[in-house]
Amino acid sequence: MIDMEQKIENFKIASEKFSGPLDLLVSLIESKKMDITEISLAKVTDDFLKFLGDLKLVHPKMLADFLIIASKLILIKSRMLLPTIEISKEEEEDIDELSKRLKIYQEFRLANKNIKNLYFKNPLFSRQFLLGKSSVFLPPKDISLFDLKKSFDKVWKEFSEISIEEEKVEKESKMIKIEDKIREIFNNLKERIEFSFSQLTDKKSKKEIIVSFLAILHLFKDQYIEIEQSDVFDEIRLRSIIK
Amino acid sequence: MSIEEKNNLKRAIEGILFVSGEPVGLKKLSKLLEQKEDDIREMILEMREEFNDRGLIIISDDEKYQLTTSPNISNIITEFLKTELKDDLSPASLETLAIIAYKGPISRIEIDNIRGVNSSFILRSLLVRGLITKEKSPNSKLINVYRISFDMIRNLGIENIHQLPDFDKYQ
Amino acid sequence: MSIEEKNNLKRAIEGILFVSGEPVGLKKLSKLLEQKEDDIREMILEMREEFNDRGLIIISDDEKYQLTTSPNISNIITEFLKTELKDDLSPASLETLAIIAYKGPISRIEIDNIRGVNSSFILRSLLVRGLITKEKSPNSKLINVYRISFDMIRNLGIENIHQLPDFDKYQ
Repeated sequence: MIDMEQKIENFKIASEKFSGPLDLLVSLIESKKMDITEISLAKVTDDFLKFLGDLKLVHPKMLADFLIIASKLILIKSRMLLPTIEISKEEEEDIDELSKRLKIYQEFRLANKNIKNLYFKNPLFSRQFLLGKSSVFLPPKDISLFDLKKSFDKVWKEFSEISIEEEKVEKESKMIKIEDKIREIFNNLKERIEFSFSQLTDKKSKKEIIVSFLAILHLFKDQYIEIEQSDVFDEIRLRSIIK
Repeated sequence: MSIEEKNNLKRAIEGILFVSGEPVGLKKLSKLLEQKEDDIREMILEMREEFNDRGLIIISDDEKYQLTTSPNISNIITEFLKTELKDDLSPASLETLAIIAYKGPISRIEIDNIRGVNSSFILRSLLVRGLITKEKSPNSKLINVYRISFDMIRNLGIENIHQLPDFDKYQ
Repeated sequence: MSIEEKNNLKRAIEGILFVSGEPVGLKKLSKLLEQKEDDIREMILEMREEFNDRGLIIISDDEKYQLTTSPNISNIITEFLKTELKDDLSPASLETLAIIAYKGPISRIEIDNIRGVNSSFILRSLLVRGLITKEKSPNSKLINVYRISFDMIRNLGIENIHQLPDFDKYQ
Protein backbone atom coordinates (compact mmCIF):
# COMPACT_ATOMS: atom_id res chain seq x y z
CA MET A 1 0.00 0.00 0.00
CA ILE A 2 2.73 2.41 0.96
CA ASP A 3 4.44 1.37 -2.20
CA MET A 4 1.40 2.45 -4.21
CA GLU A 5 1.17 5.82 -2.47
CA GLN A 6 4.85 6.30 -3.04
CA LYS A 7 4.44 5.50 -6.69
CA ILE A 8 1.72 8.09 -7.08
CA GLU A 9 3.95 10.64 -5.38
CA ASN A 10 6.80 9.73 -7.63
CA PHE A 11 4.96 10.30 -10.88
CA LYS A 12 7.18 13.03 -12.06
CA ILE A 13 6.85 12.78 -15.78
CA ALA A 14 4.92 15.77 -16.95
CA SER A 15 3.26 16.00 -20.30
CA GLU A 16 5.28 19.19 -20.92
CA LYS A 17 8.42 17.12 -21.19
CA PHE A 18 7.34 15.79 -24.55
CA SER A 19 5.59 17.87 -27.08
CA GLY A 20 3.37 15.00 -28.21
CA PRO A 21 3.10 11.28 -28.91
CA LEU A 22 5.44 11.35 -31.91
CA ASP A 23 8.07 13.11 -29.86
CA LEU A 24 7.75 10.50 -27.12
CA LEU A 25 7.87 7.64 -29.58
CA VAL A 26 10.92 8.91 -31.45
CA SER A 27 12.66 9.58 -28.10
CA LEU A 28 12.00 6.03 -26.96
CA ILE A 29 13.30 4.54 -30.21
CA GLU A 30 16.36 6.79 -30.25
CA SER A 31 17.15 5.97 -26.63
CA LYS A 32 17.42 2.34 -27.70
CA LYS A 33 19.61 3.41 -30.64
CA MET A 34 17.25 1.79 -33.11
CA ASP A 35 15.91 2.84 -36.49
CA ILE A 36 12.22 3.38 -37.05
CA THR A 37 10.89 -0.02 -38.09
CA GLU A 38 7.95 -2.16 -37.16
CA ILE A 39 10.20 -4.17 -34.86
CA SER A 40 11.48 -1.16 -32.99
CA LEU A 41 7.95 0.19 -32.68
CA ALA A 42 6.81 -3.08 -31.15
CA LYS A 43 9.76 -2.99 -28.77
CA VAL A 44 8.91 0.44 -27.39
CA THR A 45 5.17 -0.18 -27.08
CA ASP A 46 5.40 -1.13 -23.39
CA ASP A 47 7.47 1.96 -22.58
CA PHE A 48 5.00 4.13 -24.44
CA LEU A 49 2.05 2.71 -22.50
CA LYS A 50 4.02 3.04 -19.27
CA PHE A 51 4.56 6.71 -20.01
CA LEU A 52 0.84 7.18 -20.62
CA GLY A 53 0.08 5.47 -17.34
CA ASP A 54 2.59 7.62 -15.52
CA LEU A 55 1.19 10.89 -16.81
CA LYS A 56 0.13 12.96 -13.87
CA LEU A 57 -2.12 15.38 -15.61
CA VAL A 58 -2.98 15.38 -19.26
CA HIS A 59 -4.38 17.98 -21.51
CA PRO A 60 -7.55 16.29 -22.81
CA LYS A 61 -6.82 17.34 -26.38
CA MET A 62 -3.38 15.84 -26.20
CA LEU A 63 -4.60 12.69 -24.49
CA ALA A 64 -6.64 11.79 -27.52
CA ASP A 65 -3.57 12.26 -29.74
CA PHE A 66 -1.58 9.92 -27.47
CA LEU A 67 -4.32 7.30 -27.49
CA ILE A 68 -4.55 7.16 -31.26
CA ILE A 69 -0.85 6.35 -31.45
CA ALA A 70 -1.16 3.90 -28.54
CA SER A 71 -3.82 1.92 -30.38
CA LYS A 72 -1.61 1.68 -33.47
CA LEU A 73 1.30 0.49 -31.37
CA ILE A 74 -0.81 -2.17 -29.70
CA LEU A 75 -1.81 -3.38 -33.13
CA ILE A 76 1.83 -3.58 -34.24
CA LYS A 77 2.82 -5.36 -31.08
CA SER A 78 0.00 -7.90 -31.26
CA ARG A 79 1.05 -8.75 -34.78
CA MET A 80 4.62 -9.35 -33.59
CA LEU A 81 3.46 -11.58 -30.78
CA LEU A 82 0.80 -13.43 -32.72
CA PRO A 83 2.01 -13.70 -36.32
CA THR A 84 -1.18 -15.56 -37.21
CA ILE A 85 -3.37 -12.59 -36.39
CA GLU A 86 -5.04 -11.14 -39.46
CA ILE A 87 -5.04 -7.44 -40.02
CA SER A 88 -7.00 -5.50 -42.55
CA LYS A 89 -5.52 -3.60 -45.45
CA GLU A 90 -6.53 -0.39 -43.76
CA GLU A 91 -4.64 -1.34 -40.63
CA GLU A 92 -1.63 -2.26 -42.71
CA GLU A 93 -1.67 1.20 -44.28
CA ASP A 94 -2.05 2.71 -40.85
CA ILE A 95 1.15 1.07 -39.67
CA ASP A 96 2.99 2.22 -42.78
CA GLU A 97 1.77 5.74 -42.34
CA LEU A 98 2.90 5.83 -38.74
CA SER A 99 6.45 4.85 -39.69
CA LYS A 100 6.48 7.45 -42.43
CA ARG A 101 5.28 10.21 -40.15
CA LEU A 102 7.80 9.23 -37.50
CA LYS A 103 10.63 9.46 -39.99
CA ILE A 104 9.56 12.96 -41.02
CA TYR A 105 9.21 13.88 -37.38
CA GLN A 106 12.66 12.53 -36.62
CA GLU A 107 14.15 14.73 -39.33
CA PHE A 108 12.58 17.78 -37.75
CA ARG A 109 14.22 16.99 -34.46
CA LEU A 110 17.50 17.97 -36.12
CA ALA A 111 15.87 21.21 -37.18
CA ASN A 112 14.85 21.76 -33.53
CA LYS A 113 18.46 21.40 -32.49
CA ASN A 114 19.58 23.92 -35.10
CA ILE A 115 17.04 26.45 -33.89
CA LYS A 116 17.91 25.81 -30.26
CA ASN A 117 21.63 26.28 -30.94
CA LEU A 118 21.13 29.56 -32.77
CA TYR A 119 18.46 31.05 -30.52
CA PHE A 120 19.98 34.10 -28.80
CA LYS A 121 23.52 33.00 -29.53
CA ASN A 122 24.27 36.12 -31.58
CA PRO A 123 21.05 38.13 -31.62
CA LEU A 124 20.74 41.08 -33.97
CA PHE A 125 19.31 44.33 -32.68
CA SER A 126 17.02 46.68 -34.52
CA ARG A 127 15.94 50.20 -33.77
CA GLN A 128 12.49 51.04 -32.59
CA PHE A 129 10.10 52.37 -35.26
CA LEU A 130 10.92 56.05 -35.90
CA LEU A 131 13.30 56.09 -32.94
CA GLY A 132 13.88 59.55 -31.57
CA LYS A 133 10.91 61.08 -33.39
CA SER A 134 8.75 62.92 -30.92
CA SER A 135 5.04 62.47 -31.16
CA VAL A 136 2.92 64.88 -33.17
CA PHE A 137 -0.84 64.59 -33.42
CA LEU A 138 -1.58 63.14 -36.86
CA PRO A 139 -5.14 61.79 -36.76
CA PRO A 140 -6.31 59.33 -39.39
CA LYS A 141 -8.95 60.64 -41.74
CA ASP A 142 -12.58 59.66 -41.23
CA ILE A 143 -12.43 57.48 -38.15
CA SER A 144 -15.82 57.65 -36.48
CA LEU A 145 -17.05 56.51 -33.10
CA PHE A 146 -18.94 53.85 -34.96
CA ASP A 147 -15.76 52.46 -36.60
CA LEU A 148 -14.11 52.29 -33.22
CA LYS A 149 -17.03 50.51 -31.62
CA LYS A 150 -17.42 48.08 -34.51
CA SER A 151 -13.77 47.17 -34.38
CA PHE A 152 -13.88 46.70 -30.62
CA ASP A 153 -17.05 44.58 -30.76
CA LYS A 154 -15.41 42.26 -33.25
CA VAL A 155 -12.14 41.72 -31.40
CA TRP A 156 -13.88 41.44 -28.03
CA LYS A 157 -16.24 38.80 -29.30
CA GLU A 158 -13.38 36.71 -30.70
CA PHE A 159 -11.42 37.11 -27.50
CA SER A 160 -14.40 36.09 -25.34
CA GLU A 161 -14.90 32.95 -27.40
CA ILE A 162 -11.28 31.93 -26.99
CA SER A 163 -11.37 32.64 -23.26
CA ILE A 164 -14.42 30.46 -22.82
CA GLU A 165 -12.74 27.62 -24.66
CA GLU A 166 -9.56 27.99 -22.63
CA GLU A 167 -11.53 27.96 -19.40
CA LYS A 168 -13.37 24.86 -20.50
CA VAL A 169 -10.16 23.05 -21.29
CA GLU A 170 -8.68 24.18 -18.00
CA LYS A 171 -11.64 22.83 -16.08
CA GLU A 172 -11.64 19.54 -17.93
CA SER A 173 -7.94 19.03 -17.55
CA LYS A 174 -8.30 19.65 -13.84
CA MET A 175 -10.88 16.90 -13.68
CA ILE A 176 -8.78 14.40 -15.50
CA LYS A 177 -6.09 13.27 -13.16
CA ILE A 178 -4.90 9.80 -13.87
CA GLU A 179 -3.40 9.44 -10.43
CA ASP A 180 -6.81 10.13 -8.87
CA LYS A 181 -8.32 7.54 -11.13
CA ILE A 182 -5.67 5.00 -10.18
CA ARG A 183 -6.36 5.69 -6.55
CA GLU A 184 -10.08 5.24 -7.11
CA ILE A 185 -9.66 1.94 -8.94
CA PHE A 186 -7.20 0.82 -6.35
CA ASN A 187 -9.65 1.53 -3.51
CA ASN A 188 -12.40 -0.20 -5.44
CA LEU A 189 -10.22 -3.25 -5.79
CA LYS A 190 -9.62 -3.37 -2.07
CA GLU A 191 -13.32 -3.67 -1.46
CA ARG A 192 -14.17 -6.03 -4.28
CA ILE A 193 -11.69 -8.50 -5.59
CA GLU A 194 -13.11 -8.37 -9.07
CA PHE A 195 -15.17 -6.02 -11.18
CA SER A 196 -15.72 -5.10 -14.79
CA PHE A 197 -14.60 -2.10 -16.79
CA SER A 198 -18.17 -1.15 -17.52
CA GLN A 199 -19.00 -1.09 -13.83
CA LEU A 200 -16.08 1.22 -13.35
CA THR A 201 -17.06 3.60 -16.09
CA ASP A 202 -20.82 3.48 -15.81
CA LYS A 203 -22.39 6.85 -16.62
CA LYS A 204 -18.98 8.46 -16.98
CA SER A 205 -17.90 10.96 -19.66
CA LYS A 206 -15.89 9.81 -22.64
CA LYS A 207 -12.80 11.48 -21.30
CA GLU A 208 -13.16 9.79 -17.95
CA ILE A 209 -13.49 6.42 -19.66
CA ILE A 210 -10.25 7.08 -21.54
CA VAL A 211 -8.50 8.03 -18.33
CA SER A 212 -9.88 4.97 -16.56
CA PHE A 213 -8.52 2.83 -19.35
CA LEU A 214 -5.09 4.41 -18.95
CA ALA A 215 -5.30 3.89 -15.21
CA ILE A 216 -5.99 0.17 -15.55
CA LEU A 217 -3.14 -0.13 -18.05
CA HIS A 218 -0.94 1.37 -15.42
CA LEU A 219 -2.15 -0.92 -12.66
CA PHE A 220 -1.72 -3.86 -14.97
CA LYS A 221 1.83 -2.89 -15.86
CA ASP A 222 2.76 -2.64 -12.18
CA GLN A 223 1.06 -6.00 -11.61
CA TYR A 224 -1.59 -4.82 -9.23
CA ILE A 225 -4.35 -6.28 -11.35
CA GLU A 226 -5.03 -8.94 -13.92
CA ILE A 227 -7.06 -8.10 -16.96
CA GLU A 228 -9.16 -10.54 -18.87
CA GLN A 229 -11.10 -10.09 -22.05
CA SER A 230 -12.32 -13.14 -23.96
CA ASP A 231 -12.94 -11.41 -27.27
CA VAL A 232 -12.71 -8.00 -28.92
CA PHE A 233 -15.42 -5.64 -27.57
CA ASP A 234 -16.27 -8.16 -24.83
CA GLU A 235 -16.40 -7.06 -21.25
CA ILE A 236 -13.02 -6.33 -19.68
CA ARG A 237 -12.71 -8.00 -16.26
CA LEU A 238 -10.33 -6.68 -13.65
CA ARG A 239 -9.04 -8.80 -10.80
CA SER A 240 -6.96 -7.69 -7.87
CA ILE A 241 -3.74 -9.60 -7.35
CA ILE A 242 -2.46 -7.56 -4.46
CA LYS A 243 -1.33 -9.72 -1.64
CA MET B 1 45.94 48.71 -33.02
CA SER B 2 45.88 46.31 -35.94
CA ILE B 3 43.48 46.94 -38.79
CA GLU B 4 41.31 44.09 -37.60
CA GLU B 5 41.17 45.54 -34.08
CA LYS B 6 40.33 48.92 -35.49
CA ASN B 7 37.54 47.45 -37.61
CA ASN B 8 36.10 45.61 -34.63
CA LEU B 9 36.10 48.79 -32.62
CA LYS B 10 34.42 50.74 -35.41
CA ARG B 11 31.77 48.04 -35.80
CA ALA B 12 30.99 48.21 -32.10
CA ILE B 13 30.80 52.01 -32.09
CA GLU B 14 28.48 51.99 -35.09
CA GLY B 15 26.23 49.35 -33.52
CA ILE B 16 25.97 51.18 -30.22
CA LEU B 17 25.13 54.49 -31.89
CA PHE B 18 22.60 52.66 -34.08
CA VAL B 19 20.58 51.14 -31.25
CA SER B 20 20.78 54.22 -29.06
CA GLY B 21 18.16 56.84 -29.82
CA GLU B 22 20.12 59.43 -27.89
CA PRO B 23 23.63 60.86 -28.23
CA VAL B 24 26.21 58.62 -26.51
CA GLY B 25 29.03 60.19 -24.52
CA LEU B 26 32.71 59.55 -25.23
CA LYS B 27 33.21 58.45 -21.61
CA LYS B 28 30.49 55.87 -21.87
CA LEU B 29 31.87 54.47 -25.14
CA SER B 30 35.39 54.36 -23.72
CA LYS B 31 34.28 52.49 -20.61
CA LEU B 32 32.03 50.03 -22.43
CA LEU B 33 34.57 49.25 -25.15
CA GLU B 34 37.52 49.30 -22.74
CA GLN B 35 39.52 51.65 -24.93
CA LYS B 36 41.19 55.01 -24.34
CA GLU B 37 39.04 58.06 -25.10
CA ASP B 38 41.66 59.26 -27.60
CA ASP B 39 41.41 56.00 -29.51
CA ILE B 40 37.64 56.19 -29.68
CA ARG B 41 37.85 59.79 -30.86
CA GLU B 42 40.28 58.76 -33.57
CA MET B 43 38.08 55.88 -34.69
CA ILE B 44 35.09 58.16 -35.00
CA LEU B 45 37.15 60.58 -37.10
CA GLU B 46 38.06 57.75 -39.42
CA MET B 47 34.50 56.51 -39.56
CA ARG B 48 33.27 59.95 -40.56
CA GLU B 49 35.56 59.89 -43.55
CA GLU B 50 34.57 56.38 -44.51
CA PHE B 51 30.88 57.24 -44.20
CA ASN B 52 31.24 59.71 -47.05
CA ASP B 53 29.16 57.69 -49.51
CA ARG B 54 26.69 56.46 -46.95
CA GLY B 55 23.20 57.42 -45.98
CA LEU B 56 24.17 57.91 -42.34
CA ILE B 57 26.47 60.38 -40.62
CA ILE B 58 27.86 60.74 -37.11
CA ILE B 59 27.07 64.08 -35.56
CA SER B 60 28.65 65.26 -32.32
CA ASP B 61 28.14 67.84 -29.67
CA ASP B 62 30.00 68.26 -26.41
CA GLU B 63 31.86 64.92 -26.78
CA LYS B 64 28.60 63.11 -27.41
CA TYR B 65 27.94 61.21 -30.62
CA GLN B 66 24.81 60.34 -32.51
CA LEU B 67 24.10 58.41 -35.69
CA THR B 68 21.59 60.11 -37.97
CA THR B 69 20.61 60.26 -41.64
CA SER B 70 22.79 62.29 -43.95
CA PRO B 71 21.45 65.76 -44.91
CA ASN B 72 21.61 64.99 -48.64
CA ILE B 73 18.78 62.48 -48.31
CA SER B 74 16.57 64.64 -46.10
CA ASN B 75 13.95 65.09 -48.83
CA ILE B 76 13.33 61.41 -49.29
CA ILE B 77 13.29 60.85 -45.50
CA THR B 78 10.66 63.54 -45.09
CA GLU B 79 8.65 61.89 -47.83
CA PHE B 80 8.97 58.51 -46.12
CA LEU B 81 7.84 59.88 -42.76
CA LYS B 82 4.81 61.44 -44.39
CA THR B 83 3.67 58.17 -45.90
CA GLU B 84 4.28 56.31 -42.64
CA LEU B 85 2.36 58.74 -40.48
CA LYS B 86 -0.42 59.94 -42.70
CA ASP B 87 -1.68 56.64 -44.00
CA ASP B 88 -5.11 55.51 -42.96
CA LEU B 89 -5.15 53.18 -40.00
CA SER B 90 -4.83 49.51 -40.91
CA PRO B 91 -7.54 47.23 -39.48
CA ALA B 92 -4.95 45.98 -36.97
CA SER B 93 -4.14 49.52 -35.84
CA LEU B 94 -7.81 50.44 -35.57
CA GLU B 95 -8.48 47.33 -33.51
CA THR B 96 -5.61 48.17 -31.13
CA LEU B 97 -6.80 51.75 -30.81
CA ALA B 98 -10.33 50.51 -30.07
CA ILE B 99 -9.09 48.16 -27.34
CA ILE B 100 -7.15 51.00 -25.74
CA ALA B 101 -10.19 53.31 -25.99
CA TYR B 102 -12.58 50.86 -24.32
CA LYS B 103 -10.22 49.09 -21.95
CA GLY B 104 -7.50 51.67 -21.22
CA PRO B 105 -5.41 52.24 -19.25
CA ILE B 106 -4.21 48.84 -20.38
CA SER B 107 -0.80 47.15 -20.61
CA ARG B 108 0.80 45.76 -23.75
CA ILE B 109 0.58 42.21 -22.46
CA GLU B 110 -3.17 42.56 -21.95
CA ILE B 111 -3.59 44.05 -25.43
CA ASP B 112 -1.51 41.25 -26.99
CA ASN B 113 -3.60 38.69 -25.18
CA ILE B 114 -6.90 40.14 -26.37
CA ARG B 115 -5.68 40.44 -29.96
CA GLY B 116 -3.83 37.15 -29.99
CA VAL B 117 -0.80 38.75 -31.65
CA ASN B 118 2.10 40.89 -30.59
CA SER B 119 1.29 44.61 -30.77
CA SER B 120 4.66 46.30 -30.08
CA PHE B 121 5.04 47.90 -33.48
CA ILE B 122 1.43 49.08 -33.70
CA LEU B 123 1.61 50.63 -30.23
CA ARG B 124 4.79 52.45 -31.16
CA SER B 125 3.22 53.84 -34.33
CA LEU B 126 0.02 54.91 -32.54
CA LEU B 127 2.23 56.66 -29.97
CA VAL B 128 4.27 58.52 -32.59
CA ARG B 129 1.04 59.65 -34.26
CA GLY B 130 -0.17 60.97 -30.95
CA LEU B 131 -3.33 58.80 -30.94
CA ILE B 132 -2.44 57.17 -27.62
CA THR B 133 -0.28 58.02 -24.62
CA LYS B 134 1.94 55.86 -22.45
CA GLU B 135 2.45 56.08 -18.71
CA LYS B 136 3.80 53.98 -15.84
CA SER B 137 1.24 51.64 -14.35
CA PRO B 138 0.10 52.75 -10.89
CA ASN B 139 0.55 49.12 -9.77
CA SER B 140 4.05 48.47 -11.05
CA LYS B 141 6.76 50.81 -12.19
CA LEU B 142 8.04 48.15 -14.59
CA ILE B 143 4.84 48.08 -16.61
CA ASN B 144 3.62 50.73 -19.02
CA VAL B 145 -0.04 51.25 -19.63
CA TYR B 146 -1.66 52.93 -22.62
CA ARG B 147 -4.68 55.16 -22.94
CA ILE B 148 -6.27 57.05 -25.80
CA SER B 149 -4.91 60.60 -26.13
CA PHE B 150 -6.96 63.64 -25.32
CA ASP B 151 -6.41 64.94 -28.86
CA MET B 152 -7.87 61.73 -30.28
CA ILE B 153 -10.89 61.87 -27.96
CA ARG B 154 -11.67 65.37 -29.22
CA ASN B 155 -11.01 64.30 -32.78
CA LEU B 156 -13.74 61.68 -32.38
CA GLY B 157 -16.14 64.47 -31.46
CA ILE B 158 -16.64 63.53 -27.82
CA GLU B 159 -15.54 65.20 -24.60
CA ASN B 160 -14.48 62.18 -22.64
CA ILE B 161 -14.04 58.47 -23.02
CA HIS B 162 -17.31 57.65 -21.22
CA GLN B 163 -19.18 59.00 -24.20
CA LEU B 164 -18.01 56.14 -26.42
CA PRO B 165 -20.99 54.03 -27.55
CA ASP B 166 -21.67 51.20 -25.08
CA PHE B 167 -18.70 52.28 -22.99
CA ASP B 168 -20.24 51.21 -19.67
CA LYS B 169 -21.27 47.83 -21.00
CA TYR B 170 -17.66 46.87 -21.59
CA GLN B 171 -16.25 47.98 -18.25
CA MET C 1 22.63 53.79 -63.67
CA SER C 2 25.83 55.75 -63.19
CA ILE C 3 27.93 55.11 -60.08
CA GLU C 4 26.74 58.41 -58.65
CA GLU C 5 23.10 57.47 -59.20
CA LYS C 6 23.69 54.10 -57.63
CA ASN C 7 25.33 55.68 -54.61
CA ASN C 8 22.45 58.08 -54.19
CA LEU C 9 20.00 55.24 -54.31
CA LYS C 10 21.96 53.23 -51.75
CA ARG C 11 22.17 56.23 -49.43
CA ALA C 12 18.43 56.67 -49.63
CA ILE C 13 17.73 52.99 -48.97
CA GLU C 14 20.04 52.98 -45.98
CA GLY C 15 18.50 56.15 -44.59
CA ILE C 16 14.94 54.86 -44.94
CA LEU C 17 15.76 51.53 -43.29
CA PHE C 18 17.55 53.42 -40.52
CA VAL C 19 14.68 55.80 -39.78
CA SER C 20 12.04 53.10 -40.03
CA GLY C 21 13.76 50.60 -37.77
CA GLU C 22 11.06 48.13 -38.79
CA PRO C 23 11.17 45.96 -41.92
CA VAL C 24 10.33 47.91 -45.08
CA GLY C 25 8.80 46.20 -48.10
CA LEU C 26 10.40 46.16 -51.53
CA LYS C 27 7.19 47.62 -53.02
CA LYS C 28 7.24 50.56 -50.66
CA LEU C 29 10.92 51.27 -51.38
CA SER C 30 10.34 51.02 -55.10
CA LYS C 31 7.39 53.41 -55.02
CA LEU C 32 9.03 55.91 -52.73
CA LEU C 33 12.34 55.96 -54.61
CA GLU C 34 10.67 55.73 -58.02
CA GLN C 35 12.88 52.87 -59.10
CA LYS C 36 12.17 49.39 -60.44
CA GLU C 37 11.93 46.65 -57.84
CA ASP C 38 14.72 44.74 -59.57
CA ASP C 39 17.04 47.73 -59.29
CA ILE C 40 16.32 48.12 -55.58
CA ARG C 41 16.92 44.43 -55.07
CA GLU C 42 20.26 44.70 -56.86
CA MET C 43 21.31 47.74 -54.82
CA ILE C 44 20.54 45.91 -51.60
CA LEU C 45 22.65 42.96 -52.76
CA GLU C 46 25.55 45.32 -53.41
CA MET C 47 25.04 47.07 -50.07
CA ARG C 48 25.19 43.77 -48.27
CA GLU C 49 28.60 43.10 -49.73
CA GLU C 50 29.85 46.59 -49.01
CA PHE C 51 28.62 46.35 -45.41
CA ASN C 52 31.09 43.55 -44.78
CA ASP C 53 33.30 45.48 -42.35
CA ARG C 54 30.48 47.41 -40.80
CA GLY C 55 28.54 47.15 -37.57
CA LEU C 56 25.23 46.92 -39.43
CA ILE C 57 23.70 44.37 -41.77
CA ILE C 58 20.51 44.15 -43.82
CA ILE C 59 18.29 41.18 -43.02
CA SER C 60 15.40 40.11 -45.22
CA ASP C 61 12.36 37.89 -45.57
CA ASP C 62 9.36 37.88 -47.86
CA GLU C 63 10.65 40.84 -49.92
CA LYS C 64 11.05 43.00 -46.83
CA TYR C 65 14.28 44.46 -45.50
CA GLN C 66 15.45 45.54 -42.07
CA LEU C 67 18.64 47.23 -40.88
CA THR C 68 20.09 45.59 -37.75
CA THR C 69 23.36 45.30 -35.87
CA SER C 70 25.79 42.68 -37.16
CA PRO C 71 26.06 39.30 -35.37
CA ASN C 72 29.71 39.81 -34.42
CA ILE C 73 28.87 42.68 -32.05
CA SER C 74 25.96 40.95 -30.28
CA ASN C 75 27.79 40.78 -26.94
CA ILE C 76 28.73 44.43 -26.74
CA ILE C 77 25.23 45.58 -27.75
CA THR C 78 23.63 43.27 -25.19
CA GLU C 79 25.91 44.83 -22.60
CA PHE C 80 25.09 48.35 -23.76
CA LEU C 81 21.34 47.79 -23.72
CA LYS C 82 21.54 45.82 -20.46
CA THR C 83 18.67 43.72 -21.69
CA GLU C 84 17.74 40.33 -20.46
CA LEU C 85 16.65 38.79 -23.66
CA LYS C 86 16.84 35.09 -23.22
CA ASP C 87 13.30 33.98 -23.25
CA ASP C 88 13.14 30.22 -22.92
CA LEU C 89 11.31 28.01 -25.37
CA SER C 90 9.39 24.93 -24.23
CA PRO C 91 9.91 21.74 -26.27
CA ALA C 92 6.55 22.27 -27.97
CA SER C 93 7.32 25.92 -28.83
CA LEU C 94 10.75 25.03 -30.13
CA GLU C 95 9.38 22.23 -32.28
CA THR C 96 6.63 24.40 -33.73
CA LEU C 97 9.07 27.24 -34.42
CA ALA C 98 11.48 24.85 -36.15
CA ILE C 99 8.73 23.53 -38.41
CA ILE C 100 7.59 27.05 -39.28
CA ALA C 101 11.17 28.27 -39.82
CA TYR C 102 12.09 25.42 -42.18
CA LYS C 103 8.73 24.90 -43.88
CA GLY C 104 7.02 28.28 -43.64
CA PRO C 105 4.76 29.72 -44.85
CA ILE C 106 2.85 26.70 -43.58
CA SER C 107 -0.74 26.08 -42.47
CA ARG C 108 -1.84 24.85 -39.06
CA ILE C 109 -3.06 21.56 -40.48
CA GLU C 110 0.34 20.84 -41.98
CA ILE C 111 2.02 21.71 -38.68
CA ASP C 112 -0.38 19.47 -36.75
CA ASN C 113 0.32 16.66 -39.16
CA ILE C 114 4.07 16.81 -38.62
CA ARG C 115 3.79 17.23 -34.86
CA GLY C 116 1.02 14.69 -34.35
CA VAL C 117 -0.83 17.03 -32.00
CA ASN C 118 -3.12 20.01 -32.23
CA SER C 119 -1.03 23.20 -32.33
CA SER C 120 -3.63 25.96 -31.96
CA PHE C 121 -2.64 26.96 -28.43
CA ILE C 122 1.08 26.94 -29.19
CA LEU C 123 0.53 29.00 -32.33
CA ARG C 124 -1.46 31.58 -30.42
CA SER C 125 1.24 31.88 -27.79
CA LEU C 126 3.99 32.24 -30.40
CA LEU C 127 1.93 34.94 -32.13
CA VAL C 128 1.45 36.82 -28.87
CA ARG C 129 5.18 36.60 -28.20
CA GLY C 130 5.82 38.00 -31.66
CA LEU C 131 7.97 35.05 -32.76
CA ILE C 132 5.75 34.15 -35.72
CA THR C 133 3.30 35.98 -37.95
CA LYS C 134 0.04 34.89 -39.50
CA GLU C 135 -1.22 35.78 -42.97
CA LYS C 136 -3.85 34.60 -45.44
CA SER C 137 -2.65 31.83 -47.70
CA PRO C 138 -2.03 33.01 -51.26
CA ASN C 139 -3.98 29.95 -52.45
CA SER C 140 -7.07 30.25 -50.28
CA LYS C 141 -8.45 33.11 -48.28
CA LEU C 142 -9.92 30.65 -45.81
CA ILE C 143 -6.55 29.28 -44.77
CA ASN C 144 -4.00 31.05 -42.61
CA VAL C 145 -0.33 30.34 -43.04
CA TYR C 146 2.43 31.03 -40.55
CA ARG C 147 6.00 32.21 -40.98
CA ILE C 148 8.66 33.24 -38.48
CA SER C 149 8.80 36.93 -37.68
CA PHE C 150 11.66 39.36 -38.23
CA ASP C 151 12.07 39.38 -34.44
CA MET C 152 12.68 35.64 -34.55
CA ILE C 153 15.10 35.98 -37.47
CA ARG C 154 16.98 38.53 -35.37
CA ASN C 155 16.95 36.25 -32.34
CA LEU C 156 18.52 33.55 -34.50
CA GLY C 157 21.21 35.97 -35.68
CA ILE C 158 20.77 35.18 -39.38
CA GLU C 159 20.39 37.42 -42.43
CA ASN C 160 17.59 35.40 -43.91
CA ILE C 161 15.92 32.07 -43.46
CA HIS C 162 18.08 30.35 -46.09
CA GLN C 163 21.03 30.67 -43.74
CA LEU C 164 19.53 28.13 -41.36
CA PRO C 165 21.72 25.00 -41.24
CA ASP C 166 20.57 22.35 -43.77
CA PHE C 167 17.78 24.63 -44.97
CA ASP C 168 17.60 23.08 -48.45
CA LYS C 169 17.29 19.58 -47.07
CA TYR C 170 13.87 20.44 -45.68
CA GLN C 171 12.46 22.11 -48.79
